[in-house]
This record gives sequence, structure tokens and C-alpha cells, in this order.
Amino acid sequence: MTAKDDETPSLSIALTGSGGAGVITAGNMLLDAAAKAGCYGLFARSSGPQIRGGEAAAMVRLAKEPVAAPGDVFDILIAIDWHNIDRFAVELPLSTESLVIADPSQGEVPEVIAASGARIAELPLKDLAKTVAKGRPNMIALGVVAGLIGLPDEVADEVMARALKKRGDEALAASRDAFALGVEAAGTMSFDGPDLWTRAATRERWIINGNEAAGLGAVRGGVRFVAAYPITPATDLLEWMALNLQRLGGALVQAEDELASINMIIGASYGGTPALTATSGPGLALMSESLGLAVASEVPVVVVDVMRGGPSTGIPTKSEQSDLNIALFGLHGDAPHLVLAPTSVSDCVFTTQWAVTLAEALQSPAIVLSDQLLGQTRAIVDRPTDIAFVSQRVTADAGAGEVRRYALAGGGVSPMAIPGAPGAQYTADGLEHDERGLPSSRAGDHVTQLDKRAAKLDGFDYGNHWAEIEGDGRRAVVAWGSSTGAVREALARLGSRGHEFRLVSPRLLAPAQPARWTEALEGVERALVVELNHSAQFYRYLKGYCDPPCPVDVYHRPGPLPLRVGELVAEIEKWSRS
Amino acid sequence: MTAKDDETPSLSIALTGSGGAGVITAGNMLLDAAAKAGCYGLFARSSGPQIRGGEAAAMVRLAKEPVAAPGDVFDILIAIDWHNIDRFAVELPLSTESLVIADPSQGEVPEVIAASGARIAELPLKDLAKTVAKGRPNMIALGVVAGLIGLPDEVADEVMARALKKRGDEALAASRDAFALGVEAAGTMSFDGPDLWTRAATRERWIINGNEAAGLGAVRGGVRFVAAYPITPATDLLEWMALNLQRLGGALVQAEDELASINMIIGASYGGTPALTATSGPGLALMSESLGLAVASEVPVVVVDVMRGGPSTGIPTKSEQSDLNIALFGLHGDAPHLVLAPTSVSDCVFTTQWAVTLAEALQSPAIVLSDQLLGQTRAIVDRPTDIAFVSQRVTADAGAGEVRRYALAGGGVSPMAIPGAPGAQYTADGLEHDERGLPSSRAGDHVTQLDKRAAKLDGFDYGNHWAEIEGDGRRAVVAWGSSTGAVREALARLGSRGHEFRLVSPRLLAPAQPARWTEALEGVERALVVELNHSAQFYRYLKGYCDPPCPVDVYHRPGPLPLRVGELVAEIEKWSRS
Amino acid sequence: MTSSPAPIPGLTARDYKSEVKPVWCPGCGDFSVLSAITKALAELKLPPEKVSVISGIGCSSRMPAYMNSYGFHGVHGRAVALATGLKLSRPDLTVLVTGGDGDGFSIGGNHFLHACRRNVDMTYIVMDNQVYGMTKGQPSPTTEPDWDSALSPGGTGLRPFHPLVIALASGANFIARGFSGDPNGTARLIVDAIRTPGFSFVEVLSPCVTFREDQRGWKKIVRPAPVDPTEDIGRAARRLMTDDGFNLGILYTGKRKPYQLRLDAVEEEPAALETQFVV
Amino acid sequence: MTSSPAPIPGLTARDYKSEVKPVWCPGCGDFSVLSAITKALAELKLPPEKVSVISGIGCSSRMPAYMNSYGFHGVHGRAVALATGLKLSRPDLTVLVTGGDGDGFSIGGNHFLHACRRNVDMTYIVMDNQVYGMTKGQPSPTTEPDWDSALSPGGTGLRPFHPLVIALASGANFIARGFSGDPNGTARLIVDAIRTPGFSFVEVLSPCVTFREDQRGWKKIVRPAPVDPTEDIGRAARRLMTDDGFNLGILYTGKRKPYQLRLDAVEEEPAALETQFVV
Amino acid sequence: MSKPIAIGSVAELLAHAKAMESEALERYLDLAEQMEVHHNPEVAELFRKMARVERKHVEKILERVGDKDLPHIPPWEYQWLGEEAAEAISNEDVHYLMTPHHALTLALGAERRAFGFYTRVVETVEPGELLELARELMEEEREHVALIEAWLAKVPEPADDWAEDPDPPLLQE
Ligand SMILES: Cc1ncc(C[n+]2csc(CCOP(=O)(O)OP(=O)(O)O)c2C)c(N)n1
Ligand SMILES: Cc1ncc(C[n+]2csc(CCOP(=O)(O)OP(=O)(O)O)c2C)c(N)n1
Ligand code: SF4
Ligand code: SF4
Ligand SMILES: [Mg+2]
Ligand SMILES: [Mg+2]
Repeated sequence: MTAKDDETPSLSIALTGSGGAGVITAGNMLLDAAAKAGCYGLFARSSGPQIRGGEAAAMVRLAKEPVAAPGDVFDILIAIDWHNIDRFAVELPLSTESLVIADPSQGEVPEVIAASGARIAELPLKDLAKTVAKGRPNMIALGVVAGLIGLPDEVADEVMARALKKRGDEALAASRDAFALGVEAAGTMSFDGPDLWTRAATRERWIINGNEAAGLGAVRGGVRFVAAYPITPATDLLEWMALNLQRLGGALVQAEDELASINMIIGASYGGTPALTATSGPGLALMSESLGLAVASEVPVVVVDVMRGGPSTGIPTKSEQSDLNIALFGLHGDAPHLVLAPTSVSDCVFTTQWAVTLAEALQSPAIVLSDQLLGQTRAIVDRPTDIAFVSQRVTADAGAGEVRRYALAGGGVSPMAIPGAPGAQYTADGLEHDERGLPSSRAGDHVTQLDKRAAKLDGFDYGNHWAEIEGDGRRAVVAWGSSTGAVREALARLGSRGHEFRLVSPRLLAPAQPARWTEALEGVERALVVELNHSAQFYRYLKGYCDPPCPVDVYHRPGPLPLRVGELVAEIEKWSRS
Repeated sequence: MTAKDDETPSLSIALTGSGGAGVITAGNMLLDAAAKAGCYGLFARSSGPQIRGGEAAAMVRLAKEPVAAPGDVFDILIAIDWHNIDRFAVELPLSTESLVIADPSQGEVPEVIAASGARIAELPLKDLAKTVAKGRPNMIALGVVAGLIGLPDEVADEVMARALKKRGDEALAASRDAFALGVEAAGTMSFDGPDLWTRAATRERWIINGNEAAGLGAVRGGVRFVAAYPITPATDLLEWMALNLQRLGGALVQAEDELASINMIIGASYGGTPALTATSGPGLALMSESLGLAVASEVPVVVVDVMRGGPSTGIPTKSEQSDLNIALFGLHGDAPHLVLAPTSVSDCVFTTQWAVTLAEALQSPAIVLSDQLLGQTRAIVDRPTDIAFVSQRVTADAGAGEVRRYALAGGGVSPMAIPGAPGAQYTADGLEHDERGLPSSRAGDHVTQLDKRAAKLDGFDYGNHWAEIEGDGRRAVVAWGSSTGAVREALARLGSRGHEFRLVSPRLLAPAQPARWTEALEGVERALVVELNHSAQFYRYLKGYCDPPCPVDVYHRPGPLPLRVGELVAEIEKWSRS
Repeated sequence: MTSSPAPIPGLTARDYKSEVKPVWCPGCGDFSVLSAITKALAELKLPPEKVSVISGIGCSSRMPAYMNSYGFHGVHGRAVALATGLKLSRPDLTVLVTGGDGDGFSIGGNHFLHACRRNVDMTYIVMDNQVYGMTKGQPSPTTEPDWDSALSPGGTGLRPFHPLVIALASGANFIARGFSGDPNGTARLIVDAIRTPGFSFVEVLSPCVTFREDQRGWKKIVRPAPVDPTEDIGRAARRLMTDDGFNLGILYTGKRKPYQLRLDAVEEEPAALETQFVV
Repeated sequence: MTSSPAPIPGLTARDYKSEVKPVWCPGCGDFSVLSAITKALAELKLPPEKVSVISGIGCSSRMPAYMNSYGFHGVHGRAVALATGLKLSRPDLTVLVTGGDGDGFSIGGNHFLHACRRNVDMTYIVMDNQVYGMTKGQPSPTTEPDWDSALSPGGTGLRPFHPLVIALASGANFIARGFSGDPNGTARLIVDAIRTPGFSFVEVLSPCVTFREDQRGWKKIVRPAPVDPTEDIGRAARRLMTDDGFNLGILYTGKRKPYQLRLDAVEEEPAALETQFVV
Repeated sequence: MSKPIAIGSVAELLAHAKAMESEALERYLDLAEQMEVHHNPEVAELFRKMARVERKHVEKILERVGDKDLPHIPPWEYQWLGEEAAEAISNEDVHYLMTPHHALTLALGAERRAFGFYTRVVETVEPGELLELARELMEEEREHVALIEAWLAKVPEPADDWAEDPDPPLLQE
């Protein structure tokens, strides 16, 4: 068993291979089976630039407790082949306690792997596969892993049966046979891992990725209209919506570009239908002019930005938290709006639902900063709880006398007439306007409307949802979005070594919450911001918008590699001695 | 004479009227004549939303010393009519010492004007005009003003002759007659103003507005290609360029939209021609995706953002400093680039020229934050000095062996091959890439290229140009862009009351200059940021990117009204007692 | 407000106008387009609250504020996209888009193309004055190549964009040209446009008297199209391709089914989607 | 690298290819388009350094990296605008734009329209596979209405965009259709396109074997256009309007003068502009 | 069916022969590269082997050419019977999971096309030096066909699920 005593008992397994080797499928099946066997876990993947037949790595982490970050090292690496392994070797950290299973027909274990000092076991996966009719090496590999980690046979069988239902009995038999061969082969290897199997889950468990979770949150929040233009890594979210909205009496429209998609959702929302789009950095940039329109005309819309490596086209398939600046400040003029970030894969449900609710209640655009890591990591999680938010869009009743669309009453939220309501007609406008919505360039109207739009966001009571705050140390670590998972686990590990830390993970990033930030850091001696970008964006933001009650430091680096728990433990330890 | 002893001796004159009253023409002529008579001054205008025949105010300030902000109150207001005067009455502050000249045929002096307690003199402008063949009330008004302020006759005559050259002798004679009637009428009024006439200017004087000045700076910097889409208040800059580039062997292309214009200039610059576009907030927002491309592919381009009131379409004809955030942070991903702001109308020449030079030398996009106030104010200024910057684009020599477009050497600036150079072919890319420009998603390449792009900007020696720093008080006022002028004059006024202040006006806004900011505030007890926007954007930026050596406060408010010297004197005095 | 006689009672064009006074230059063709639109709506007896008028930025795009229906004065070039979102999610509303040649064919060109193709049931009225009025007289895509202006001294040298041909080529279902000088004729075109399902495009020649004085002469040039509207796309193409821009009337009507979302299909609750995630 | 024989010496198509190995799926039509382009350049004997290949984002837009000329892999949809700036300021270069149907006709539709209209001397080659390859198979503007995909379950229901008609309607000066399965014929079209002054548009049917397996069957459907290229725009319009998308060859050539800037007019120094400001 | 062939001289025929072999060589190199990028080493090596063979053919043709001046023929004016140089495999016919059997089948098709091409020349041209040369080249191709046939016979047929990839395509930019 490789996990040190202070580590969350878990197992990290990587399968690599290329050109149709099927490691992604095998990885997914491993996660599915493990979930059935009662454990938590994650599945992420990495691949080369080819659309088809490229090199790929399936990276699975299984644990008794919920986990939200990759393990520090892989306990098992099973390679169907080694093609271009050096391209993502850095994503596959190994230690001397790791077990590497290699097919000798694929040549020597590459130096980048061997250098780790991991134990190497040879297994002729390809040849073995040939001994089974229609046998595939990936199923043998799955069997090997199952055998090594003691995955109960019946769950693997269940999963294979489900996955191969469409392909027929023959395919299923072939898989079963190959799997059995793998299990058998595992018997010849020594491996010592934690026992993770407790079949009886107390609560309902889901397997979901952040993109699906955001989609579910959106429809829970009431979204019934989506217009979008595909872009990695947001496309899966859109595809999920396209299929699932149909069942709810909603629909998705593929727009000609992002300029169209943002305007389409503004149009739909103006018409009374809660509306959303999803995109990534380049698309968000294109939307910024019209997001300003939503601010000025006070039309609620939600934009989910599934962040990827930037700038420009950047690294489309990898994660980074570098769109914070554009999300906060990318609109011209003084344009207050909402920015939120989900703190985990399953929190994508809650945060997106909350974003829709807030947008509707505050008649404001909301940007949700998810990222590739959250969006495309499949995680085993406890069923996210149902929340029914009470607030909703305030609409103008027909015939309630003169309706001033941009009236100053109501803490800045003015009742919004929905087309069709008689007697309440108005013209929504992106020009500065007076309370009735008529264009005005008067200083008085400008300042009152600017005040109103800022005040409605600043004055709202966001309750406890604004952040996750855990622990009670004299030192605090502040993380946001997908970094939260790795930080939480790092703090837990440090906690079990006797160092207590406070975790502050704000879910609501804008409007700035200086009072809450200060309160969250009350009694803290020193705080450390952790984020995955090159220019320490949240750290700068915090300093600019708040006078923190304690000195604040930052640990940040760009993607594409996700933050690792071990890395953070080391950094935080170093920092806590400072 | 209305100016108090501590005030810069100056005269503020407003002419109002509508529907072809010709107040703008008269105002311009007043400025031209005053310039010939040896004084400094400014001309700004304000008008209603109509394209033609709307109400308008010509606002002129004349002074012995250079001035950069409107006067606190108008000494003379001459109204050809009062149509919709309440729309911009707030722009026309008056005091009991002001002289208001009104045509009784236009009805009572409106309450908004009369309430100031100003002296009212009646003059039947329209009727008088009828007494002259083809006489126009605006020329009578001009004559009145000239008479009141003692403008030497011959300069007015020179200016009329030039302005009316094309319209023929009859028109000129009519104007002269009307003007003379005005001068005569002035003789019947009492007015006591400073004597500003010293015909012998020691240095060459220009009349120029900030849009022309930015254009001149651009061509001095080497710009020979402009692609743009018209937008208020940047259109005049473009029109100036269209005409003047022709004489330099350059050209302007009208693009189909801002997405096209930014890409066209990136294309031209990639081909070796320094290139620029000008726009305002909505256009800048549309350009942000492709500005990221310029960052990632390291292609120099310059974007002049002539800011107007925001957000969204906002207040297109009025000034505001509210695009700082989008200029600094509007790009997705970590995308370091240059942001500069001219500190006065005539500094638009220098700052734009410097921006072009820096962009070229650093292979980076540069955003120049001008605004409507700078862009459209015509000012009498000393001839801006010629500066020949030495740095320029580093190009790759043909045949110099292997050319790595994005090589890490040279402080981050890599020689750039220009299409046509044999043997140095490469592909510029917005995807993350390695040193050769080949797409790469490796962590190593990503971090080195991010480092390189940040380092080339951070490591450059910007010399003294980065800011204007004046005075030596224990308290400092930090202003940027068009606010500088009003702050400078306010500090001068306070200075003459014995309060010394330091003025810090950074011209280089990004990359952030924490060391220089700190140095500039060395020895200062407390600093005040002054800016014209709703959310205190520069103040937040300063705090986020620097640990100032002293407490920093802020005075900020949105447009559309420009900051006034008296307003600032009051605010700064109040603050300095804090 | 100066005293003025009360409007005629009953549902007339005036009931579709708002209290807001247009800032347009006197003589601008857009006044007549406003008349034409309101007359058309009165003729169709559409309750004002069931009509939404969407626009971008430009003189012509100021239209919504002058009407008593719902309106959205959006950003430059994006009106058609905004209207698409509205109409798709609110098929019960009558959606009009109004704007200018710069807004629609320059910055908004892509949405125009795709709206024709998408064929959502709405009516797009472009007040074509072959100039950017609002920004003080720059050439638009429909401007003649030799029209001199400060931004393009000596003219652009570019072939004018032919909106009707593009509309046809990209799939608009109803294509007509009107002239502001004939508001009643234009009202008729708008009535037909609204009645025809799918994306209807009406170009209205609407002089800009301030920057294109010469357009005051249009009234002498325009004429009814010499042949009847056609449903044959090939013939229409040939005819429009050689059209001089001054033939008025309906030039093409198609029978393509409008694009609609199936919003009323199933109406499950979001909870029903959860089974897909359960382990 | 395993040992392999050296390529033939001399200026051949291969000299226009770079050392970078394409990431395209084996079988993708884009390989043949690369061949066709490099053959065309070899035929024209253009020095590689005098050629610039500009693209946006998409599988097809990866082209520049695979060529030994200058290249720019810009952002999605903006290649034509980028190329316009380059060519206008550097008339001495041969400028090609390469990309896909999504890049060019969806997000890039407006630049396509205006590039045709502007008629700058360059050649735009679109590898049309009627799908977004790079983002895993979503419908593009040229996709059939009933093509099922995850983003548009059951199909979009939209009329496909007809690039050649739009090119004609908006003023392209040379319009042709090629097929990747015939790289030599396509090379010929590209040679003619480059030689023809003004904006030349070449649509190359280029199968996406990964998301549109069915397109492997295109080779059986394509055929040379049954009639000769025409210069008559009305006839061309009618012909293209009813074209089924599989006629290969040059379909239209015009004689419109390309748009150029007068960059060599006067060459004064900036100082000469200053007199206009002097008091 | 097949279009007439207009080859009027030895030089023209040699130009065709050279183009045919060198395009085949280039194509095999390209395809080998494609297979390497898509991790099909077996087929990649096979294509490289084919390239080596073609390289020899090119050399042989070059020997025949000696210092003769060959006419320049634009790519589209070669008299191939199909779209491409007769002996080149079409880019469109490959698949990343293809087996050696597929590869050899394609190679065989190519050799057969080459043979067919020369056969057609032989049928079309007047007797003389040109015909002699055409016949010689035809015979050579006949040998190549036989060679590949023999080779193909030794390679196992692909399984019926050879094209199956359990994993979905990977999304990019
Ligand atoms: C993104 C953006 N770019 C530019 C502008 C400036 N602008 C406003 S209206 C307009 C052109 C209007 O022309 P047109 O649509 O023909 O309307 P018209 O005024 O002629 O009726 C322009 C360029 C803007 N508001 N937004
Ligand atoms: C602004 C922006 N939106 C979306 C994307 C995602 N994207 C990349 S390529 C592509 C479509 C490519 O389709 P096509 O141009 O037909 O090229 P193909 O891959 O089919 O050759 C999309 C939507 C992007 N890179 N940038
Ligand atoms: S500028 Fe032209 S388009 Fe605008 S209102 Fe005046 S006449 Fe009409
Ligand atoms: S996905 Fe389609 S278009 Fe892209 S490389 Fe593969 S086959 Fe070509
Ligand atoms: Mg117009
Ligand atoms: Mg495509």
C-alpha cells in the first residue's frame, strides 16, 4: 500500500495506449465498476493532438472518501503501448513504489518512465489478446487492474454487460474472457493497495462530469433556452443540453458564432425565458460587448465559461484558471455583473443553478467559471442535494399603472415587463437611459443608473453560499474553482500531520465581497491564495478590492498540469514556515 | 475680472444655440483668433441627440498659460436661443459674476440659467442680424465676445477671411459687418476680464485636438496602415488618418466591422508594416479575442480607444475613463500587453508615437486610452517636440541560420522574420507553441512562452516617459489620462494657496510598474487617486498590483461631466485635511 | 407639450407610436418608414403588446423607442440574432427587426446571412440610405464606389453589396423593396412580409437628407418592378442580379417552412434527467 | 525515425511542404488539398518565402504549419480579414487563405461576404466537409438539414448555405469547385485562381472520414461541370442557384479590377503634415 | 470507357514514368508518416518499405532518362487514366487502423493501375522506340503486380472488426 498514513487512502491507476487501444473506454469502465463497488473516484484523460488514433492516457483515482484532485503518484501504470509517452509523461508521476505493467512487444520501457524507479512487470498484452476470439488488450488491462486492486468480479461484469449491450453477446463474451485473462495475470504480480470496497453506499451516488453537472444545475435553475457555438471544452455541456432540454420543453439552437449566441440568449431572456450559453475563453471574449448590453439593459443571462489554457487559442484541451480577469473586467465601461465559480465537479450543479437564480433575481448577466478539469473529469459523487431557491425574476404586472422599466426603487431591481403583457410596453436599451428607458446623456440619469446597477448586486444578501469555509487554523488558504479540491485534500493531509488551516473558497467572485472576505480571514495570521494561472489573477483582485486583515501571499502557476496534492502540501508547508 | 488671485488667469465663454445657429463655427473662430492673438486655450462642444439642428453649446476657455481643463464657471454666456438649454445647463456653470447675454426675442432667460444670479444683458441678436445683408447672429455673437474680451480686431478679421475664403467676398463682407455690430454692442456692456493678448508667442503654437494629435503621433511612430470601423468619438481620428496617410504612402481601409479591422492590422503588421486602429469601448470589446492573438503570436499593433460613457452603447458623445478595466484585463488567458494613456491633448502626439514604438520594439499589442475629452477638445498648445525613438522592431535577417520565431533569447524579444525574407519562413500561431512556433501543449513550452511574453514587457526600460511627476509635497495626487489636466491645475491653485502636492500621472499603465509607483510615492504620507469612472478602476488596479508605501484614497465619479478644477480643489482640500 | 388635437379614437397607426419624439432630421425617410410600419400593424390589428421591435444602432435603429410596442435597442449589428432568440422562445409574438444598411450589412452581415438561412418567422426592415447616418456620413456596403467622404476620400472603389440578392441566395422566404416616399405602398409590403411565414426581408430606400442630399432625387427614379413576384428561385436570382436597385415591390416569395423549436414536445421535470447519472 | 530514402532533388511540390507531420486523420481529404496547393505553387514556381498562407481554426486551418511558406494560424473565422490586411499592405506577396466550412461560412461569414465584395487579389481555398471536424462533428452551414448529431439531434432542419452562390452574389471574381480526390485537377483550379487578379474562391470538397464516413462516397458523385465557365453573372447565378454541389471546375470568372491601396502615391515625411496645425 | 491517351514521344513517356514513380514514392512516404503519427507502426513500416521499392524504380527511370531533356508537364496534364499518378495510392483510401493486408491491397491496386496505364499506352501508340519503351515499362509493372500479389497472399486477412475503435474521437481546438 503506497498511501502514507496521512494520505487519503486511494489508488491511482493510469492506462496508456494509442490508435484505438481503447484505454479511455477501459478507464471509464474501471470508474463505473469501482462506483458500483462502493467507492469514490475520478476519471480524467489526456491525449495527443490527433483527432483519431492519437496517444491517450486514462487516469483514474479511486478512494474511500470523495476526492477531487489527482493522486500524487500513480500506483499502477499499465501501458498497452508507449507511443509518444513522453508527451504526457509529466502527467503520469510515478514513484519507486509504483507498479508499471508493460507489454514487452512494445519495446523497452521508455526512459521517462523507467527513471522513476518504479517496479516493472512485463505482460504480453497484445499477444494475450490474440488468444481470445476478438479479444482486446484494453480488456485484459482492465482485468489486470481489477485483479490487482481486488475489484469485486461481479461489478466488473455488470459494467461490461452494460457497456457492451449494443455490441452483442459475442463482444461481451470476448471482453469477459479477456478480462478473466487479465485477472489471472494479475495473480502473478504482487501489489499491495488499500481495500476500497464497501458496496453498501449509504447515500445515492452519481457519476457525473462538471459539464453535465452544470447542465443539470442550469435546468434546475429554470434554463429552457440555450444558444451556442461549439468550442472545446464546453461542447459536451452543450451536447448534454441539446439532448436533455428536449425532454423539458426547452431547446438548444446552434448559432453562427458567439456574437449571435449571446444575443440570442439575451433575446430569449428578454422574452421571459431563462437562457444560457456555454463557451470557452475565445468565445467569452467575443461575447463581451453584448454582455455589456445585458448589464445596461438589465437582462438576465448566464454564460458558463469552461476555461482552457490561454491566451488566444492557447491549449484548448487543457485546464487553466486564467479567464478570471476577463470574466471580472472584460466589459467596457462600468459594468457590474455576477461571476461565480463552482468549487468541485458536483458543485457545478449547485453553482450553476445558483447563478441562474441570481441572474434572474438581479436581472444581471452571470458568468460561471468552470474549467476543463471540472468540466471533463468524471467523478463519483454523492447525489447533489436539491435546492429550491425562492428568489426569481421580478416581473411587472400588467395594468399596474405606469411601468418604469428602470425605476430606482426596490434596491435597484425594477420589475421587468415581459413582452405580451399589455400596458407595460417599454424599450430595453443599451444606451444610457432614464427610469423609463428613454435614452439620456444627462449626468443625473447616468449616475443614478450606474448606482442602481451596482447597488442591486452589492446590496443583495448572498447568504452562506458565497463561499465554502472550512477549518479553523491561524493560517488560511484561499482557493477558487477547480483548485479547491486539491487544496482541500492538501489541507486535510497537513491536518493529519497536526497543522490546522482554514480553507476559504469563494463561490461568488463578483461583485467583490470585501466585508465577507475580511470576515472569512478574521483571526487569521497570514493567508495564501492558490490558483492555476500565470499572473495571480485572484490574488491581485483580492488585494485590489479588499484590505485583507492579514498579509496575503500567493502560490500560482499556469496550467496545463493540474495542481497536485503533494505539490500543494510541500508549498503550503514551506509557506507556513515563512 | 472673475478669476480669483490663485486661479490661472483665464476666460471661459460659452455660445449656445440650435438649428443652424452656427455656435460651433463661432466658437472655433474665437479659438483660432485668440490663438493668433497669442493666448492659449481650449474649445469643447456639447450637443443634443439630433444629428442636425440640435441644440449646441460651444465652450471656449482662453488663458495666458496652457490650460487643459474647462474653467470653473463661465464668464460669458451668449445665447442665440435657449432651446433645450436644460439638457446641458449643468455643463454651463455660472456665478453671480458671470455675464449672460440673451436675445429677448427668444423668451425669458430660463430658470436654470437665471438661478445662477448672473448678470443678464439683453441683445436682440436675431433682429440685429437682419439689419445686415446675409448677416448671421453667430457672427454678431462673436463680435460681442471679441468686444468684451478685447480681442484684437485684426486677428478676428484674419480668421474670418480664412474661414470664409471659399464662400466668397459677399459672405465675408456680411460676417465682417455682423461682427462689427457685435463689437459695437459690446461697447454698451460692462465686462472686466484679464488681458490675455501678447501676440508674440515665443514658441510655435498649434491648434490641434487629441484625435489629430494621436494621428500625428501614430504616423511619427511609423504607422502606415490603418483599418477601422467608424465609431464616435474615434471617427475624426480615422478621418484625419484617411486623408493624411495618403501623403505618406500609407492608407486607411474601412473594414466591415471591428473584428475585421483588428485582424487586418494584425495581418499588415505581420507583413512588416506598423499598423493601427482606433475605436471606442464597444469596438474594443469586439477586438479583445484578436488582441489575444496578437499577444500570443507576438505581432505589434496599436489600438487607440477614444473612451466614451459606458457600459454598452452608453453615452457615445461624452467622456469617461471607464474602459481602463477592459484595456488592462479584457483579454482571455494570461495575456500581457501594453496600455498607455496620454496626459493631455498635445501629449496624444507623444504617447501615441511612444505606443507605436513600444509595440514594435516589444512585439506586443498596445492600447492607448484616449477619451472624448482629449480627442475632441481643440487646444492651443506649444508645438509638441520631435522625438526620434531609437528602438524598433527586431527582424530576423535572411540566411542567418535556423530562425526560431519564438526563441527565448533577447529578454523575450525574438527576431521576427518578415514575409519575403528567404529561409526564415515560419507560421505565426495563436495556439501555444514551442520556440519554433509549432503547436505544443506541453507544460514546459507553455510556461516558457508565458514567461517570455511577460518578461519582455516587465524587463524593458521605459525610462522617464512612464509618468509625469511634478511637485514635491508630502501628499500626492495620482491622475491618469484626461484627468491629469484638471488635477494639475487644481494642484497649481492649491499651490498658490501654499499647499504643496506631488502630481503623479502615469502614462504607461500596463505592464504594472509597482517599483516605479512605489518610488514615485516615496516620502509621501498619503495619496489620492483621481479618475472619471464609477468603479475606481485605477485605484483598484494600483492596490492590486503594488503595495503602495502610503495609504491611498480615491476621488472618482462617472462622466459625462468633465472634472472641474474647482471641484477638485474642494475635494483635495477636504481630503488633505483628512 | 403644446396643445394639439387628440388623435382619432379607434385602433389607428397612431396607437402604435410612442410619446417619444424622434431625433431624426426633418426630411429623413425614416419618419415615413415609422408611418408605414405603424399603418401595417394597424391594418393587421395586432395588439401593440404582442409586437416586439428589435434594432441595433444607427439612426434607423432608433425605431423601437418611437413605437408603442415592446422594443429592444440592442448593440450595433446584432439585432437579428437578438430577435431570433426572442422569436424562437416566444413564437406567439410578432417580431420585427428594424435597422440600417450599416447595421445590417456591414457589422451585421453574418447574422443577416444566417437569419435568411435559418428562416425564423420574422420581418426584417432595413432602411437603406447607403450611408452611415448616425456616425456622420461614412460609406456603407450599399454605397456607390465613387461616393466621396472623409473616411474614404475619392470613394471606396468597392462594388456595392446587393442585399436582395444575398437574401435570396441565402434563403430568405420573402423579399421586397419599398421606398419611404411611398409609405402606403411600403405598409402593404410590410403587411405581406409579416403575413408570410418565415424570414421576410424588406429593403426600404429611405433617404438620408443630411449626408446624402442627392437621395432627395430618388423619388424620381423609383418605379414598380416591371414583372410580378416570382416563386422560381432561379428566375428571381437572374432578375435580381441585374436589378438596378430601384424596382419596388415584392420580388420573391417562397414557400419554405419556417424554422421552429419543438418547445412543446415533452415536458418532464429536471428530476427526470437524473437517472442517467445514478451509479 | 526509421531509415527512409531521401526525396528527389529539384523544385517540386515537396519543397513547399514543411517538416511538420500533419495530425489529420489518415484518409482525410485535407492531405490531398495540401498536395494540390503545393503542386500549384510548384507549377507557378513561386519562391516559398514570397507566399503567405493564412488560416483560422479547424482541422483544415492547420494547413499553414504543413507548408514551407510563411504562414499565420490565426483565430477562428478571421483568416480572410487577416489576409486582407497583409495583402493590401504587401501587394508583392502571394496570399492564400485556407480553412474550413465552419471557419469560413459560420463564424467567418461576414468576412467572406466582404472579401468577395472588396475583391483583394488573393485566393481563398475552403475545404468543405460539411462538418466541424476539429470540434468533433457538429453541423456546419453546409451540412444537410437532416444530418443527425449530438448538438443537433435529428438534424438542424436548416437549408444548407451555398458558398458559391454567395461568392457570386457578393462579387468574387473567380469561383471554382474542386474535389480532394482529384488533387491534380484541384491544383489546376488553384493555379488559375492565383493567376486571376482579384478575390478567387475555390471550394474543395474534402471528406471528413472521421465524422462523415459517408463522404468517402463523394468520389462516385462528383463530375466535371457540364458547361464551360461563364463570365455572364446572370447566367452564372441561375446555374449555381440550381447546382447540386457536385459539379467540379471553374464556374465563374469575372474581370473586375482588384482593390488595391495607392501606397506609392506621394511619400512625404510626417513633418509635412504639421502645417495644418500651425496657428 | 477509358479516355484516349496522347503521348507522342519517348521523352513524354519518360516524364510520365518519372512522375508516376516519384509521386508513388512521395505518397508512400507521406502515408508512412501518417501511420506513424497515428501509431500504426506495422503499416508505417510497410509503407516505408514500399517507398524504398519505389525509390529504386525512380532511380531506374532516372537512369533511362540520362541527360535527356524531359518536357515539363503540369500535374493535370498527365495522361493518367484516373485522377492521380497511376501508381500512387489515394490519400483518401487509407484508415488509421488499416492492416498490412489493406495496405498491400491498395499497393496492388496502384501497381495494377500502373500496368493498366502502360497497357493503354502500348495499345495507343505507333510502333517504334516509344512503343518499345512502353512495352518494357508495362512488363516491369507486370512484375511488380506479381510481386505484390505474392506478398499479399502471405499476409493475414483483416478481422471483420478491424476498424473498430472502442474510444471516441478526441476533441481539439
Ligand atoms: C460596435 C460598434 N461599432 C461602431 C459603432 C458606431 N456606429 C453607430 S451607428 C453606425 C452606423 C449606422 O449606419 P446604418 O446602420 O446605415 O444606420 P443609419 O444611421 O444610416 O440609419 C456606426 C458605425 C457602434 N455603435 N458600435
Ligand atoms: C471563437 C471560437 N469559437 C469556437 C471555436 C471552436 N472551434 C474550433 S474549430 C471549429 C470548427 C471547425 O470547423 P471547420 O472550419 O469546418 O474545420 P474542419 O475542422 O471541419 O476542417 C470550432 C467551432 C474556436 N476555436 N474559437
Ligand atoms: S443623419 Fe440621415 S439617416 Fe440620420 S436622421 Fe438625419 S437624415 Fe436620417
Ligand atoms: S476529423 Fe475529419 S476533417 Fe478533421 S482531420 Fe479527421 S477526417 Fe479530417
Ligand atoms: Mg444607413
Ligand atoms: Mg469543416
